[in-house]
Amino acid sequence: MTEVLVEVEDLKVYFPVRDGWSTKDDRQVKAVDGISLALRHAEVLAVVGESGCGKTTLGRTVAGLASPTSGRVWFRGKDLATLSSGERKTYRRQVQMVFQDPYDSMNPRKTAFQMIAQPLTINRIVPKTDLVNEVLRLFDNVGLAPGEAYLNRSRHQLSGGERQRLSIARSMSVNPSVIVADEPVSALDISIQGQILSLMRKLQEESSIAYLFISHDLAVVRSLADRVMIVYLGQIVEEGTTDGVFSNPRHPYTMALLAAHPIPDPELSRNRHRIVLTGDVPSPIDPPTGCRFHTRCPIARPVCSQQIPPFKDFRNGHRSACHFADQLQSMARLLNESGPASH
Amino acid sequence: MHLRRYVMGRLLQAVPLIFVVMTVNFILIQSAPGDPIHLLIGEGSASEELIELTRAEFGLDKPLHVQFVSYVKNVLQLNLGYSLRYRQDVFDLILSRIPASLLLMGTAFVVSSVAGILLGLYAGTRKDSLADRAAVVLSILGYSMPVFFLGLLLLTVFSLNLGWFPAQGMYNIRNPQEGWGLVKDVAHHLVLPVITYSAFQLALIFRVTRVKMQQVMKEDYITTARAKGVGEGRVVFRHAVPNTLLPIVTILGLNLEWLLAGSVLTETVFAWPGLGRLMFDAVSARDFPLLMGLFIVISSFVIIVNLCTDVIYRAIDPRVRFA
Amino acid sequence: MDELVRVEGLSTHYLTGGLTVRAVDNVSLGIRRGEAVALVGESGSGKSTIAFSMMRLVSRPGRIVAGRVLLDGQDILTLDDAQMTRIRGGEMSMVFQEPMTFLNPLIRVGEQISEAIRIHQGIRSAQAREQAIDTLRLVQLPNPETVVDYFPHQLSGGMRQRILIAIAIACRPSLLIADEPTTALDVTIQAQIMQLMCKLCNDLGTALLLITHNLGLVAEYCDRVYVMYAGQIVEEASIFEVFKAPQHPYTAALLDCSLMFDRRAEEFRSIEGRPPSRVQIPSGCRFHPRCSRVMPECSQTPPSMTDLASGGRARCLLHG
Amino acid sequence: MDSHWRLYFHNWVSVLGLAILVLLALVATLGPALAPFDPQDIGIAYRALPPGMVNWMGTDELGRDVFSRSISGVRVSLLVGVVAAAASTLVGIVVGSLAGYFGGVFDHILMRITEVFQVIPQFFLAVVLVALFSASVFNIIVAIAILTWPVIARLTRSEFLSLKTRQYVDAARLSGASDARVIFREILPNAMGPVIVSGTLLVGRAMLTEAGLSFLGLGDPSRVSLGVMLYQSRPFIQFAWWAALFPGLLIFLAVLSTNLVGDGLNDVINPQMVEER
Repeated sequence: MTEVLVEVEDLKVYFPVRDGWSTKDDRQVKAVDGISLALRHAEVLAVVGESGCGKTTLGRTVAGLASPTSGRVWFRGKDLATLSSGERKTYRRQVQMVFQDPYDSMNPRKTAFQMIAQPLTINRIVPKTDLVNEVLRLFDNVGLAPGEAYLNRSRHQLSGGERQRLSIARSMSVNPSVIVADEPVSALDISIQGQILSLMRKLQEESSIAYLFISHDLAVVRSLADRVMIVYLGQIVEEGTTDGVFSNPRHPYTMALLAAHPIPDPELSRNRHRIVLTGDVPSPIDPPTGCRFHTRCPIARPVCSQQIPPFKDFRNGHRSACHFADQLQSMARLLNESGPASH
Repeated sequence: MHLRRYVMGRLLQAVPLIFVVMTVNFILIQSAPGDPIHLLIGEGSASEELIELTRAEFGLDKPLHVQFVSYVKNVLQLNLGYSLRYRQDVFDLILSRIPASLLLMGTAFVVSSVAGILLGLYAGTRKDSLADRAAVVLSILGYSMPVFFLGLLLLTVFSLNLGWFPAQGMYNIRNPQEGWGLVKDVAHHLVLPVITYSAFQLALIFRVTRVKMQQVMKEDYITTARAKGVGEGRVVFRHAVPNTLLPIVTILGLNLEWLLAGSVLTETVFAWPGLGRLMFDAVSARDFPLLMGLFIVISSFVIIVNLCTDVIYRAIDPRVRFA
Repeated sequence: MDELVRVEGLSTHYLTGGLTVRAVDNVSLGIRRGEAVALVGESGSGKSTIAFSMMRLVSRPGRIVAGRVLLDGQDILTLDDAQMTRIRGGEMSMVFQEPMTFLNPLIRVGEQISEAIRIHQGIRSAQAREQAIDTLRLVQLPNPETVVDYFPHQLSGGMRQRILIAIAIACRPSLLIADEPTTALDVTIQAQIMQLMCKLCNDLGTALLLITHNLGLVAEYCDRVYVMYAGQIVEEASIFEVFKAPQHPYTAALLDCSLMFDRRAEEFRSIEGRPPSRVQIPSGCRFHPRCSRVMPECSQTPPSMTDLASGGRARCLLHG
Repeated sequence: MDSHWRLYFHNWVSVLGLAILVLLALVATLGPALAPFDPQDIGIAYRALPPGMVNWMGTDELGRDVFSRSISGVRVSLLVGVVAAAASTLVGIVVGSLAGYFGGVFDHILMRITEVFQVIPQFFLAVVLVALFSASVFNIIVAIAILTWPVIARLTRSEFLSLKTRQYVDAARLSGASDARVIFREILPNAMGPVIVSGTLLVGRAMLTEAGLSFLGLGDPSRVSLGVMLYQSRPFIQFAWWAALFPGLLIFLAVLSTNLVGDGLNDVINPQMVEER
């Protein structure tokens, strides 16, 4: 077994509800509500879910940008809460982040050079005399060539793809072992997405970096990730290897996601079975009792609203939190005349 | 409904604010140079007897915290001291001047709000037209103009030289009128002060309304309205105007401060017998009890009006009403 | 052939800071009664501008500088404003991308729907309210009698999008233009909304012009497709043709970029270079700097739309 | 920034404002060197002379040269306006940044304080302060600054609140940037735009407040300010209108020019139309 870099145990991250004018409001947004995960060396772990499911908060917490309400985060076996400030600094370097909006992730008053030089100088990675060369090397590494042409550009002089390459160069500059990538391609045109995904795969293979890859795009996840976690309302509903989860989903929510995802192929998309979920995602302030998915689940039974489903384990670490995880195939067909996309 | 709870909450918030104003007042009295007794009965030839009486009444011979308690008690009982210049109880004096101020302020408020909003809405839908640009230039002149200077100009030209309007006061003292005649007389006296006083407000309200209207006309829901076939007139009046006016309520409330400052200066120029003129007299005569009393009354007034605009805003904005 | 709308030689330009952005440049397209047509393109390709031009909702600094938009044979660009308001929301209506900002926050949703009904059918409020409730029922909102009195902020994103659809279809238009109607929504909600919209169009016999960047939605819900690049239409084809055998290199490259989730892609494809600047348009074929099948003459000769044996049309020198 | 300035000079109204402001600033700095007479020199024989070749703006009721006095007046008015606005902006930025960045108890206290300042009528408090603590230029400046800093603090705070959630701020943190570095290098430069605009507009407001105080008789009696001149010449306005007209016009011009500059900066810094992307 390869080394576990980041381990998260029963993580909860709650935010107070700000209601504008009512002065006292004790309610909390339960963004992340009891998630555990382990990210191993050079592994790509994808976190998949819809907006408001807590996947971004999870990523920010792992990167140290948000603090846990409860639960623990370990890095290389050390509890983050007990780190000294010096150790915390090292941790900062080890876990970097690539953000969703490459435009917003560049300071409007900085040039590309200043943006990459900042982490290098702060962390004293190279001597001052080598600074320009190191920046150029990083530019080259992410495919910004010729590097000299980019040094003095500011964000409005760059295309979306170039900005995201810069963002990746910045995260790579401190030689991290983990990168949290929060929807790194969803703001880009599809003609550009492939460039960034190839770059990310190349860097991962060359430098053995582990990715916590946060996305709602199943097709991207399918191609990039080793393992997948499906998250709904702050909790994991299913996890396993990418192959396992995609070819043999064990949770009705995963099935619905797969069935709802558009396929750019008219023959396939028109012939597949559909599960169209009714209703909207409930509020994370006051999540449903029992199984959180029961309000939208096409196969929900009375037990689902009363008991929290335990994880059921299948092969290769594939687990699902559904009361009917092992009877899903037959039940789905019975109830909805619909099954998972099985081509 | 949440609104009632909200109003109650806001009312409770106003109490500590008024208390803070009293505290500020007390600290000012204590920290000002000289014997605080003079701030309560004024400098000048107060009799020893009166000084001792006041000293005892306000507990000035006692420790600070005791003084503070008795000060607050006095204020809460509306005992704001005694004005030496007018030889009258400060609170009664202030009370007697309120109607004149309200008349001037109210008229100016209505004039400047109505005119400012209408002009702003008009200009806001005609961005960069000639009328729009002219109005913008006029408005920037308007809110750069010192109120008292405008007042003096109008006074000199229309009253002293042309003689169209009376120069001073609220009504003709030499030839007192009654009934309808009095109304006409007061209205005649009101013209110049109201113009003076409204100019700045009008310019400000115009600017805010115009910018807001321009923003609203660019909103997506305006596109939706047009896309479903709503005519341009109805787009403006049904879809844009309410969204423009809603935030203006708050702005009007927040500008009360300037409205009041304008009132002091306007009333001073035109010798209008209101609170502003009273304040000028208090300053001139170093009548500190009167000055401090005015400060408390005016501050409380501002707090209450702010509270009202806030409540009105909550009541008319469905986003908050149904939050 | 029963053609409902024909756009001919439409050009819409934006004038900003002394520069002319040719957002839509000599575009022609047609939509038949009741069919679902997709207009596909990446950001900045001008697809939304076409929609706004067809509705005559282009606002300054944009301007329609040339072309005709024929609705049942009549050029609506020549109508006066009063006639145009009768077309908007009556004959042609539109659904937008951002359901929150496109609803008026101060007006109850029921009234926002019934307003369209009152304007176009000239009926009284009480009756219009009943019709608004019926329309809410049509877009499958739960408890329409209650929801009719809600304000937009009291609804979720998916419900708001249903309201926008209700407004658009309230008067049974013959064309519904949907501009990225599900981009702001989650996939499970996207599926609800797309299915609803297509079902409604089917039931009411309304033609749909779906503007999107999502090829998956095109494949699933449309009959024909127009592909846009840099303000021009580069390919026109039926759905099954275009996904089987794209005729324009741009279309082919775009399809190549899209990933499938039923198999792991060994390599990620993309189109080299960056999308053309909206001010400086490449000479010749606008796609030639990024094209994998570029020929020397591509930078010289601007290609025109050519009829193809497959029944579609493409703007590429490879096809003569 | 280059393009910003070009944008500013595009608007002739803003340029006009800047020109007036520069001219007034020059007059204020050169001050006495320009004045043909001593501004305090009383000459009974020259009382209330209308504008002419010798006294360009005439003389006042005590025979003092209005032009020479106006030059001193511009100096005092600008001094009060600029110093008060600068002090209040500085304090506002410091307090607002800390509150917006760190939040928590500090933020809570600041918000309560600014709330109090929002409901206490500022002009009246200034009147009370100056009346109680004697009317010196210093006291007037302090009073104005005390009353206006909360506006800047609130603005800076709200800018910080929105900017600190930007992804580039997170990225800087991940780069190892300390709090100080994040505040000064990442957030503050981007927050300065609107703050500077408000600061500029404060100059005009401060000058108006000073003039208003002076007009109520609360001006510094030892200094010649435009407001004091207006106050003193007011009773004689019927036969020496020029002694009130010129200082009044100068206040108006000074306030107008700062407002024009502030508006011009606002258009440059908050361009709603110009899409950067």
